[in-house]
Amino acid sequence: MTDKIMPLADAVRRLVKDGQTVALEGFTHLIPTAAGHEIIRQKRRDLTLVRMTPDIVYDQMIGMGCAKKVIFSWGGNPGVGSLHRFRDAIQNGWPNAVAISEHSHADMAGRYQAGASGLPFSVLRGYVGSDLPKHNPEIKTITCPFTGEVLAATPAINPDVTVIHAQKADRKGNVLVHGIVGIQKEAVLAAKAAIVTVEEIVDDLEAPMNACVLPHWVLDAICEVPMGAHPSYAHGYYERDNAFCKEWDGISKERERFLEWMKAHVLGTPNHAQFLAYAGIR
Amino acid sequence: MTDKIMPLADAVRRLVKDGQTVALEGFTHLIPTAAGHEIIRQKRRDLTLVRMTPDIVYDQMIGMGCAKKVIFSWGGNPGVGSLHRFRDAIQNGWPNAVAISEHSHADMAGRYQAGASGLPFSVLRGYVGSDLPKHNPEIKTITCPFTGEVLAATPAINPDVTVIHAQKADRKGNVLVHGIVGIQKEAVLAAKAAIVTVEEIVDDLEAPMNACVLPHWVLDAICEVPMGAHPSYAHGYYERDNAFCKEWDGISKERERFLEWMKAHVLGTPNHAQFLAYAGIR
Amino acid sequence: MSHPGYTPSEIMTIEAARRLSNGTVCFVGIGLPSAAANLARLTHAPEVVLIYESGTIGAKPDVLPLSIGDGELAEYADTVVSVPEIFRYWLQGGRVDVGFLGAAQIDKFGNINSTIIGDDYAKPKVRLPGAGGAPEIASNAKETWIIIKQSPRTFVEKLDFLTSVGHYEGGDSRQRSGARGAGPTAVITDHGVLVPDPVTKELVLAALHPGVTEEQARAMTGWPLKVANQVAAIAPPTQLELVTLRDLHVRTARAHGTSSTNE
Amino acid sequence: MSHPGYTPSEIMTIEAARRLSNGTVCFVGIGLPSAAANLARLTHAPEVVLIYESGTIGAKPDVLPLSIGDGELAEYADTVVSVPEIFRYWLQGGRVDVGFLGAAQIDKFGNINSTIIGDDYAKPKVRLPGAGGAPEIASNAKETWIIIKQSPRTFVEKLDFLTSVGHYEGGDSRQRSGARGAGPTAVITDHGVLVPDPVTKELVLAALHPGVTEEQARAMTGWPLKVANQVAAIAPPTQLELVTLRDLHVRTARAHGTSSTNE
Repeated sequence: MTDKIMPLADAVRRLVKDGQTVALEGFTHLIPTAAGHEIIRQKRRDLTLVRMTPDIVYDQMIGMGCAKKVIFSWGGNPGVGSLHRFRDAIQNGWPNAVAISEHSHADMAGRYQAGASGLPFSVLRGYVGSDLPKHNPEIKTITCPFTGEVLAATPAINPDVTVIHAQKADRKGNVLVHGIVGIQKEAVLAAKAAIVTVEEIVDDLEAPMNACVLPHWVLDAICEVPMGAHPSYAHGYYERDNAFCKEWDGISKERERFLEWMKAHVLGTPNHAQFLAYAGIR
Repeated sequence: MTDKIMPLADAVRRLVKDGQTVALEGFTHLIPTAAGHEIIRQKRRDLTLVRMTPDIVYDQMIGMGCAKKVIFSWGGNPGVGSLHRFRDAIQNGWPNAVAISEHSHADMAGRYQAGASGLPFSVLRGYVGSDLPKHNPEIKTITCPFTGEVLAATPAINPDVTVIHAQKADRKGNVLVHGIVGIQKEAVLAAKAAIVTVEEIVDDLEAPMNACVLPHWVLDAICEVPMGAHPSYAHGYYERDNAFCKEWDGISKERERFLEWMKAHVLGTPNHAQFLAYAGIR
Repeated sequence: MSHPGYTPSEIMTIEAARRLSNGTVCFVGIGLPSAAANLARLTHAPEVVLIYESGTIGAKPDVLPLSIGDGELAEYADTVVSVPEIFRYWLQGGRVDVGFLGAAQIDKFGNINSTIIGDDYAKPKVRLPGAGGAPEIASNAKETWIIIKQSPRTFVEKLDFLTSVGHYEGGDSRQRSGARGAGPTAVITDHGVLVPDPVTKELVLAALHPGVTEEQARAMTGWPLKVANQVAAIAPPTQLELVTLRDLHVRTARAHGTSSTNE
Repeated sequence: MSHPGYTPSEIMTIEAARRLSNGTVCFVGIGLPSAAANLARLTHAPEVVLIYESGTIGAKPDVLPLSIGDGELAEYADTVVSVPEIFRYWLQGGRVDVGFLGAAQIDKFGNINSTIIGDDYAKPKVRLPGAGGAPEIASNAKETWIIIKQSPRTFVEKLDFLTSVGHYEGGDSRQRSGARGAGPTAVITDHGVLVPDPVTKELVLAALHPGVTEEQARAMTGWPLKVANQVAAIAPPTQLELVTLRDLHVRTARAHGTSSTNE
């Protein structure tokens, strides 16, 4: 068994530092919630948080003061509404001012791809007519040397640490991501260090030949965290907890109730198993 | 059953025209040999043939006078040696002069990606110090608008027709490519029209969720051609015919023997099944 | 409005669904676009190809997804690809016939805002979720449809923020801007359907839902609304349409444990 | 050369294999690099990660592949990705420790030619297969090794064509050119091993196979070959190395129906 397999708390302690650029990725599916909670428990500060779709876990991290900047393309609680803590940080600077760098999905995906590809920038057909480039100096243009067409160009993303959640790892630390694979492979390969939480560690991945497999040697920590994506889901393991996502709207609306909930549920529990037990989840 | 499922001869007749840019792709695995033979039978001329790894089937097409230009990154008979007909065309203009546009693998792969992505050009870290750009006006440079780094840029490839071979299609025409998937998805999605030959047509693809599947609506013709990749192989169906690949070296060395062989085996047979029977293959 | 046995939301979803023809490749936004696209699939267009930006191609959900990445979408898809692939090869690659969007605000040229409400980007009155994939859907699909309820707050003279391009400043300005595709060819609302004037590209009221008047539509539009010479009358929902849509919502509610409409 | 119970090809393959340490990520060319890399895997480096440009990552072939895309490579790989992915994310992305190449010609700075023989690109004396993935392997791997038999025709003063960059024009010219990685750190031949001078980057004879002399190596080099102050003596093959390599070739020949060496 590889020594890269370790408890999540150890992985966060070793790899996630104040002031870093950190991406927790997962496109609705396989969101690394447990890892986000652990970053909150360990009180990381001044993080530049990258994520295509900031949702509940980023709402929690922002509300608990981990973030100084958020780089994103869509921020909301899918199927429910706004992220109150994210909004409160942007609109009112609570608990601290949070800068934003706002992009579109295709752009963010391309920026991770550029990062994974060792390229300094990404090219896309996008932002035509849009006001976004006016407010984001990271969106520039580039001219095709063959056709003269002017396209959008944005810088590669290379997080200090990427964190993802996946279905399983084998004992060497190879990881299988299955179903809606999102941007996870690119986010991991773009990063300087990578943490993967998994539902389980197995003897044999039983991965189809062309499946999305991340070999152990591109990862720095693999942590077994059952239900680590809750309230998101893990295809083949458990469903999305829609009731909790709706409930979050109420919990997060007011600062005080939010803080109380986070103190009791996240700061008050030593790890994800205890969090799940305390919250009465499964 | 979709009317896109048709005999290979019909597909070539309808979709492949003199003077077009045609890519037959397959990275050692799943080379669409039967389709190349059919193009030879139908005496297409002045084709610009694109392929990362021109090998036996392009040697045959070039030797039979189908090509006016070849765009490629590695031309040889893998594990055996040179392509005699390709060399004879380049060095001696037999049976006709053939122009070449020579690239590297990463560049060709990127050019297909750009084509599939609706972008006019591809960017890569490559060709540093190499003489290739001196002889290929399609290799230019581009400067990163963020870092100032100078990188290579090459134009997208968008073939008029791409032809690939795959393991199976369902009755709607959806295709599964399995194993070494090469550049096939990109070559198909970059093309204006696509022909796929398959080992068999089945009721259910039984494709894993994240497998390489090409939906019927990006394809124009699906043709059932068992052993259509011979002497290449189809993972799960048959092995590479290494003996034939070696034999080809002798057959192709001299113009006369080559022509005799092609006349008897390809022009003299009406289709791939008859070719296989005549050649005594399986 | 009168109460003819169906809601404005239902007729707008149904009218949108009717426009989606069998075999069309549709890049589907979550919410109303997804409801309409699946209604089409379950009625007259069984072979419509639904693509969600989570990478699900040929999705055939039995219940409506709450999020763009529900497992339901992957389970019955023809294939599931990565997020960069869906945007690069499938959308930007020009494979999408119809990009089907919602919005928070729309202007008379079909440009949309899903970023902020208020006139200061740094200090918005309301921070909306943001662009998502809308800018690239709007500028790369062969055409786009927008489904949005009409009100003076949503149909505005000037957007607080232009997130995704429609016909831009009208005329041929979209084409000149470098956007591809025809842009918005239909805006389906709870009042009727607006289509762009062929020359000026300004949205014109072209059809009304049963029982809705031009005056009602005008009152719900934040600019002087142009009306076509002939305003078509949209047919009321058929029994099949209504039953199929309601069944879909009931199944969805049962599966998600939420209320049975998408409002 | 004497005949010490093994061939020059065998000792060069074995010496190359020895240099590959366990856990190294090696982007492997077909032929001698592949033989050496698999020998390492079957002896002292069971966890070496072999990547072939056909997209096979962590390949563990039981017999040597004849082509870069043999099914054998896919069958036992950790994962099989597309060709664009292998070049973009894995090679250009900086994930490769050692790029292991063959060549038709090499110059004293470790630049290599695999394109043409002759001085006219348009009318070459011999048309070679071409670049393949070598230019990007040479300029993106953390370091490169080149395995090539020495002769005045292969070790040339001036390449007929520079396909893939080594130390370019020597000194810090590689670095200035924009290539990444350290470039060629070892050239393994049938005579011994050459390594670049730390400053000038010119290849220097650093080690000799048993029974091979400096003079023999010089005679097989098309430029005035520099020799290290201390030329190391390469150990003869161990029984394990030789048996493992020969078994591999025998298995390969049986599987492919070809002769039992890779010459």
